[in-house]
Amino acid sequence: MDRKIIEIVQTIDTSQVFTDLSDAQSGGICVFVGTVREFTQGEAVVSLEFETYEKMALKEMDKIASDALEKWKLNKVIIRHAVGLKKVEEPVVVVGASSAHRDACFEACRYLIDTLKETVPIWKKEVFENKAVWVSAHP
Amino acid sequence: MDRKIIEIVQTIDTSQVFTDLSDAQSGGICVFVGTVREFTQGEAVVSLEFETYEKMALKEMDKIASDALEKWKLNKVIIRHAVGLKKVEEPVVVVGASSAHRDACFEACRYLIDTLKETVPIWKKEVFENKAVWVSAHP
Amino acid sequence: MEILLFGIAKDIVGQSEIRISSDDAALHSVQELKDFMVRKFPEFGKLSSFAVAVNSEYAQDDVPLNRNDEIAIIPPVSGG
Amino acid sequence: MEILLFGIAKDIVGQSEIRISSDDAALHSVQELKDFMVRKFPEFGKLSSFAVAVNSEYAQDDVPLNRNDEIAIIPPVSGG
Repeated sequence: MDRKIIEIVQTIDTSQVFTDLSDAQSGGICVFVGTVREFTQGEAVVSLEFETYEKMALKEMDKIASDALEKWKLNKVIIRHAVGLKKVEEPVVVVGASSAHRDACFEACRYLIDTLKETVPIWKKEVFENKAVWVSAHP
Repeated sequence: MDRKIIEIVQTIDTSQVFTDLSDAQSGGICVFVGTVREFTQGEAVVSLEFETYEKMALKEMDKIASDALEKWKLNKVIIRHAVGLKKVEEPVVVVGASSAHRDACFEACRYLIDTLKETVPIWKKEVFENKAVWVSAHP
Repeated sequence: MEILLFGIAKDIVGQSEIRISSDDAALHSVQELKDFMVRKFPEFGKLSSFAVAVNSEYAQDDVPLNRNDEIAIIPPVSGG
Repeated sequence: MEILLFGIAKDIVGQSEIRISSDDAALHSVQELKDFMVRKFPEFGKLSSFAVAVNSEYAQDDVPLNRNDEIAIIPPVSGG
């Protein structure tokens, strides 16, 4: 059975993630969900648009999951990212890990989201009322 | 709208927690689920039994949630604990928080579960094939 | 005076409540109650620790006990 | 040589792929490709940074480019 779930999807179903990570050897499951926030620096966000270089993104996500499985004693790891148009409150990313003891799954979960944001080729455009901005593109 | 969800329940439905914590002002949701692990120090666990002093447990859980809301910038906090007989892989506790930025919800989530384990009057009996042990009761 | 018992405390005493009349002992504080429990049920002395709750709040040893208080023995907790 | 473009790189160039023939430029390394892009589309010089992927892996500046490689411009990522 594969211990890694690596997916790029159109829509994230958050109700599924604990089932995905559940394991008889695990006493703890830690999950982070990133969602669309209504305001960025005081400006109302209408929606977010996510674009990806899918082939490379899946490779990079797989590396992150494998690194986490090496660094910590984990039973299962998930990295699932959505692409396309997302409205306020919609989930855009789910990462998580299950482990016998909670230290490992907490630390791994944090590592998964932090590293994903640094290396995975996914781009987010914030759409406001009167403009659209590719996040982090400019200094 | 109340920002705290504090519950003692018979059965935990993990599919519900992200809906509980979702909020337009949140960019991140961090959730920890504690589940029944099959082995404790190499011995096969048949089931766990949770007992509580409910009135006091709800008070203590509420204090923890309020402390977290004071310590970090959070939008919502949940502490939901199950009681009764739980089988391997079943969820026994769910804690989580939503916040604008992920640092706050990660730190708060860790605080919620760590403090719950220290102060909330809930007792766990590990039932093995040939014996039953109240966890942490003896040195 | 009625004392609520949970977890291993219930197992030690064999029931979920214990009634202590003033004939049995005059218990004026949390400390006196703890001492009484250990004297009467030596198994309490073998626990990692145990606390007392008065009116569903943790109570320090010097907290006085009154007849109408809701009092409970809180053995080491193990939720989560 | 075909170069895949994503995010703001696609907006700068105005299309999702750019074809660079050897008549346009002889690009032997990642560094030469980056220099070419900034020369041809000065907006690339204003980005926080941009990387190049060769065969869907991040490539250092000294990595050589071959005709059959899958090459992509990776502007600052912002997933999550």
